[in-house]
Amino acid sequence: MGLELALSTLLSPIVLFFVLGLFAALMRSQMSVPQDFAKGLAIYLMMAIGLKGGVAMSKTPVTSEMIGVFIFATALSFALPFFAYLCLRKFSKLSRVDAAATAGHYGSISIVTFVAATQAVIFSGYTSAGYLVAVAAIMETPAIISALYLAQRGFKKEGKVVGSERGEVAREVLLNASVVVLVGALLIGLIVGEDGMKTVEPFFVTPFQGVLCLFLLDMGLSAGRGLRQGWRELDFGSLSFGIYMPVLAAVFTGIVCGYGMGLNVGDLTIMMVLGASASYIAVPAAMRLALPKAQPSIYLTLSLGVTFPFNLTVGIPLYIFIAQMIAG
Amino acid sequence: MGLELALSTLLSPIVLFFVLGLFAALMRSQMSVPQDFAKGLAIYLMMAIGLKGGVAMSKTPVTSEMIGVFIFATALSFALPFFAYLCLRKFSKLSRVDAAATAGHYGSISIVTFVAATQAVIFSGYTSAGYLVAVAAIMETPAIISALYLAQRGFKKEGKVVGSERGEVAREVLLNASVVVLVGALLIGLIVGEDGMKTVEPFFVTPFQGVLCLFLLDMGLSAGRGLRQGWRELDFGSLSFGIYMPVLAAVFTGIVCGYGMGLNVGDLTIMMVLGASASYIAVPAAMRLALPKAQPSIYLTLSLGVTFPFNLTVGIPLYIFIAQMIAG
Amino acid sequence: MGLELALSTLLSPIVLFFVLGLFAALMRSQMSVPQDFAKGLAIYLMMAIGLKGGVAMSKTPVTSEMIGVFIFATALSFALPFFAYLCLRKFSKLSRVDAAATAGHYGSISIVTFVAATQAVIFSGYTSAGYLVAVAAIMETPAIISALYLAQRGFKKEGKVVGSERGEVAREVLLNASVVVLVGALLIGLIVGEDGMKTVEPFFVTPFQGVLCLFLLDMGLSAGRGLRQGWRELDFGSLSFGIYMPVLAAVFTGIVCGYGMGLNVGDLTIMMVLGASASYIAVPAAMRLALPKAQPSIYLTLSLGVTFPFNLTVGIPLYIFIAQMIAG
Amino acid sequence: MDMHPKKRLELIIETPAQKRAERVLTDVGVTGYTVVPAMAGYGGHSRWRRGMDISSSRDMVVILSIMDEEKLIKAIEVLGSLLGDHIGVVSVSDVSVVRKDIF
Amino acid sequence: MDMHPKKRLELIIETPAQKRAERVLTDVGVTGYTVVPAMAGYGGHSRWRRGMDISSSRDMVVILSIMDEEKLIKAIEVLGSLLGDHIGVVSVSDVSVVRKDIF
Amino acid sequence: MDMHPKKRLELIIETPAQKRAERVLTDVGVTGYTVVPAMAGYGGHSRWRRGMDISSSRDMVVILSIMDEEKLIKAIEVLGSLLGDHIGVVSVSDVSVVRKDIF
Ligand SMILES: Nc1ncnc2c1ncn2[C@@H]1O[C@H](COP(=O)(O)O)[C@@H](O)[C@H]1O
Ligand SMILES: Nc1ncnc2c1ncn2[C@@H]1O[C@H](COP(=O)(O)O)[C@@H](O)[C@H]1O
Ligand SMILES: Nc1ncnc2c1ncn2[C@@H]1O[C@H](COP(=O)(O)O)[C@@H](O)[C@H]1O
Ligand code: NA
Ligand code: NA
Ligand code: NA
Repeated sequence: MGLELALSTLLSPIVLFFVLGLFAALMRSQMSVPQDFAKGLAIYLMMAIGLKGGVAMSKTPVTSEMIGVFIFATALSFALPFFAYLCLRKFSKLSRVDAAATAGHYGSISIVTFVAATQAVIFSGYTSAGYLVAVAAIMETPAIISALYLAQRGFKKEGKVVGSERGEVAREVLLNASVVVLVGALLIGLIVGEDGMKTVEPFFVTPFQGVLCLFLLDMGLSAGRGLRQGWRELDFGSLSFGIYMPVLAAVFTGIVCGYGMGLNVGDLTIMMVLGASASYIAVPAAMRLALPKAQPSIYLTLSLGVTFPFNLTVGIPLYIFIAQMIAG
Repeated sequence: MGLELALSTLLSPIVLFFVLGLFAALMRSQMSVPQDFAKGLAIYLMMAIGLKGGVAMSKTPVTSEMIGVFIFATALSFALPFFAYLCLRKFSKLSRVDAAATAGHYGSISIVTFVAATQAVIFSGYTSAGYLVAVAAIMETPAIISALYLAQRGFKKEGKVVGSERGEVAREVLLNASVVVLVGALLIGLIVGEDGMKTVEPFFVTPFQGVLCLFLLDMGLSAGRGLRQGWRELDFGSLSFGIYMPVLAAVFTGIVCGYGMGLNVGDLTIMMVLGASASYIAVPAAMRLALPKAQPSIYLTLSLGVTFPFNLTVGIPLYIFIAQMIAG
Repeated sequence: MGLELALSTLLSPIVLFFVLGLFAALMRSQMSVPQDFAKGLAIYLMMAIGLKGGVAMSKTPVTSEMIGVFIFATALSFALPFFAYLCLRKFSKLSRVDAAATAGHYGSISIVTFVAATQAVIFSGYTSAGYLVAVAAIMETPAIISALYLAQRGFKKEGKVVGSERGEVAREVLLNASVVVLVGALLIGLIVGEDGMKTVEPFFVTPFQGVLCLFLLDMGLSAGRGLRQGWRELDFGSLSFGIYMPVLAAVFTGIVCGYGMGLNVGDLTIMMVLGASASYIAVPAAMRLALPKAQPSIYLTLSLGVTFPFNLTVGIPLYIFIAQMIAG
Repeated sequence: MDMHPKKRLELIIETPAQKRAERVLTDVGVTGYTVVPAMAGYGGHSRWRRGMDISSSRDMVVILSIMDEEKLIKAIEVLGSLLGDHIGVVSVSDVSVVRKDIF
Repeated sequence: MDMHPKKRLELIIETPAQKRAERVLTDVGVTGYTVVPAMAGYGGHSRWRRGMDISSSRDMVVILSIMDEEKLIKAIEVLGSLLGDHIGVVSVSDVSVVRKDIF
Repeated sequence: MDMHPKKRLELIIETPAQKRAERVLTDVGVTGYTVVPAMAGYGGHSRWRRGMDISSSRDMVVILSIMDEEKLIKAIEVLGSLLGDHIGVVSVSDVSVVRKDIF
């Protein structure tokens, strides 16, 4: 057991297809997965994750552990951006607004990293609880509020942005596709339970890992292209942030949830991954609306080009290893 | 048995994902299923339906009951628009051309409603015959001819529309995607039979219900957005038409096919659903070409925003219940 | 056995859906498979083919037969364009540059024809080796170099095309989507082996044939539309080339690989199909960059409108029959 | 390089009528046109977005065609009556083109 | 058929700000506009392509609107300050339209 | 708000040559351009539709770029020779822009 096993997740088809995409993009191949097709797959993945989580939850009662995790996760999503902001302002040359926008990404989560971690946990012989899907959904958004606070603090409150509408950012944040589909599918899974799930299992469960391969090929292409374009705009301070930030967040989460709340190895790994992963779908869209002055080439390169590949390849095995140290 | 069982179809994953989409659209969520992806799924669904129908038909001889149903269905699709037109002119303020265009939609059918009804019928412990797929395909188009007749009656025959081409509407009507794919797949199912079907079953049969969930999520979004935009243009007379028209059509079909032709509960339900459902793909496209003066916001809102959700949630259980009364 | 069995592959769902698409396009139906969806399916197919080939290769050692086939295939892809060019210049009125561009297509391969042939081989009770996927990938590109040589020979070397970039054509050729995905998935299949494959089998293996039906429906539409538009620009000499060229290439390949290298019936059929099939994805894109003066309506109509349908319907059964004669 | 004055016709029209508009243009004898998909729009107090309407019957396209004045006059005449029935906007502007022979 | 002089506003703007721009136009009272998706672009020394950014937050759209001069002046005024925050390009040209009543 | 006269170049060109055209524009030093996908077209007596050709090698795009007259002259010169090899249409019109500094 231990590091070896954790590292062997690196040779799963999922990770290998990600690497293929990354490689193709860095070699400047013109290949691409059509965007509409990839977005369709993303919706499929979120429906499948939500359903499975909901069905799992329908079989277990609500425990105090669960409630503790929910509260901690919400607090974590609010708090991480403050820490990230401090690091970025101290150790990189990012402006205040760029640092705030980037920080917001690291309080939120990446659902694909979550899924890959769930697979790796199973592959390593552990299991993770169904309700963690709900935790992931909860962590999507609080970070956005912290980022807005950080960006506006100390400025004279500027006038309303022209053309903006009341509640626009809030709606974008609370009703974005991932939240709606994840929470909706979770509720549906809760309602229909194991019996209802049977009819849709051949679509949502059996082929799930295969679809993930196709999706990660596309993610590899996106990450590689983002990296090739954006890395020039980043100094060493911000590039290294993309690596040390997830590790610090994971370790902090691991200590609190492991020693403090007594989660088992599987659940602990997933919580660490949620802390460590950074958003590249929900938060960038919200930032373009709320903080148009922040530069997407900075926060997208860091989150999609640096942190996502790091987590997928090095991070997840590392977090499994740490979780084994703490709770194994 | 009875109403309860029928109502329990309401809690199937299919209906719940539709409701999720409807809810997201009404809450003005920005989420969407990419249109190209949804259209790809629609083609998949029609291929699967056609194949299954064809294979089922390949196992049974042609009966006189079958021929009777074909003839009745054709007549029904021709006749329903006349009845719908009368209702709309009497009880709503729609203009002649809007009433005619809307009426055309109610003579034709909705293939998704058909599929959902087939699932609900199986779920309730009944079966329906394979040849009903062919009946659905037949009912797609006669209603369009009736609508054109209704719209042009009494007007001075106007000159040819500029740029229009002989046979343009006919080709649009007879060779639209649903008719081509449904009838084509039905014939292929007939030719390859059960043996040929085996090779493609893991794609077209096993995951079918799951794909339907994803598709209905999209339909829910479409219906919700249609409703939110269009309902202001409709008076009470036309809005209520979207509810009473399908019920009347279903009851009429039920009486003729049940008492008159002696169909069993499953087949009877499907026929009632074909009578009750309204087109939102083939007919609107034909109407834009043939009756450009009719307003799509009227007929699409009624058919997609009112009648489709009504049939999917309240209608199908109700029709199963009535079919049980008549033939159970 | 023999011709009958070979011909019975004509009634497989795959071929029938292709014919349906062809028919719909020739009848001028407006139906279409959304392009983004079809491209997504194409990537799926290539991943599945590559994975299966790689897993198969992971189970067998490298033999001298294999190496012989690799060398022959490379040579064949280089050589076929020269032969094709000679035929076109002698028996058709195509200009030098059109003949060269067209010739390039026939040295390369069609991956869909390859897949359909693999299915037909299995259906006829034979098997084919996994490494033939690698052979297919190898044959994609050498033909492009021959075509460029043929087109430029005898011209004064023209100046650089404005806006072109060094290595642009080479990158397009070597890193196009089919090569990247095929070779990448093959390597991944080699690495993960049978065990790793199990997790993704329900997505990449079981539903494969069904997905192929959907894809071939789209190919039928493309081929039919290409044919309807392009055939007027072709004389008898070039139209007949679309039929006799694949047959001659197949027979030549069959003689060399059958009598000379002793391949079994399954492998021999696949090699003949690779010789006979013509590219319609990688090569046209390269030709538009490198030989913009050549007319796509000529080479696409021949490759997609004439040779592809011919191979899929008449060709594959014929090549199986010949392979049985030679090696049966 | 010398430039030649031409007219640029821009026709915003709903998808179901696209073919009719294309036929009008080829009947008039234009040497070419290009169709661009619209993804959203607003007019007459209602708003649409591609993908909102599952039948695509309310999607719009933008048709661009560059031609000389003479053909333009004919095209405008016929398009006017086509637009009598369909939703759409026609506008014309002055442009210069590089290669005069192909128009 | 007689033609009427109008202004054609062409606004190239990033997707997240699309709705704001649309609101500016309707607030000013234009009778319509049409949005066309851009698939790639270059500006300020950086290049983007649709599909490169999985969040679509850097995709651009082109908004066309035909209006009379009076509304144009108002629209330009407000768009200027909208563009202060967002990436985008505004340009205006002269066009003639067929049906004057609908603008 | 005062407006500044500029030139709007509209280049309709086939996808495989898109990159070359983009390079020409950046070499000339334009400050930006935007690419819009075309979905259908007609020219030289043949018709195409996106999706008809599975290799996409006949798809067209529309490239818009706003620049000053000086750069336009250079761009036109080079584009002329690029178009010698490829299918395409170049047209130029007069526009006014809001922010003169970014062009
Ligand atoms: N003034 C305008 N400028 C640009 N596009 C317009 C204009 N008016 C209408 N449109 C387009 O035409 C469609 C139908 O407009 P309407 O006929 O006013 O309902 C709209 O959705 C827009 O796409
Ligand atoms: N001169 C221009 N002409 C056309 N489009 C432009 C121009 N400048 C910028 N753009 C578009 O606006 C986007 C952002 O440009 P920028 O604000 O310069 O970074 C580019 O990616 C282009 O799509
Ligand atoms: N006069 C024109 N106006 C607008 N687009 C054109 C024109 N001529 C050609 N095109 C476009 O350029 C493509 C190739 O035209 P051609 O070079 O004439 O075959 C056509 O399919 C159209 O998309
Ligand atoms: Na995080
Ligand atoms: Na009906
Ligand atoms: Na070949």
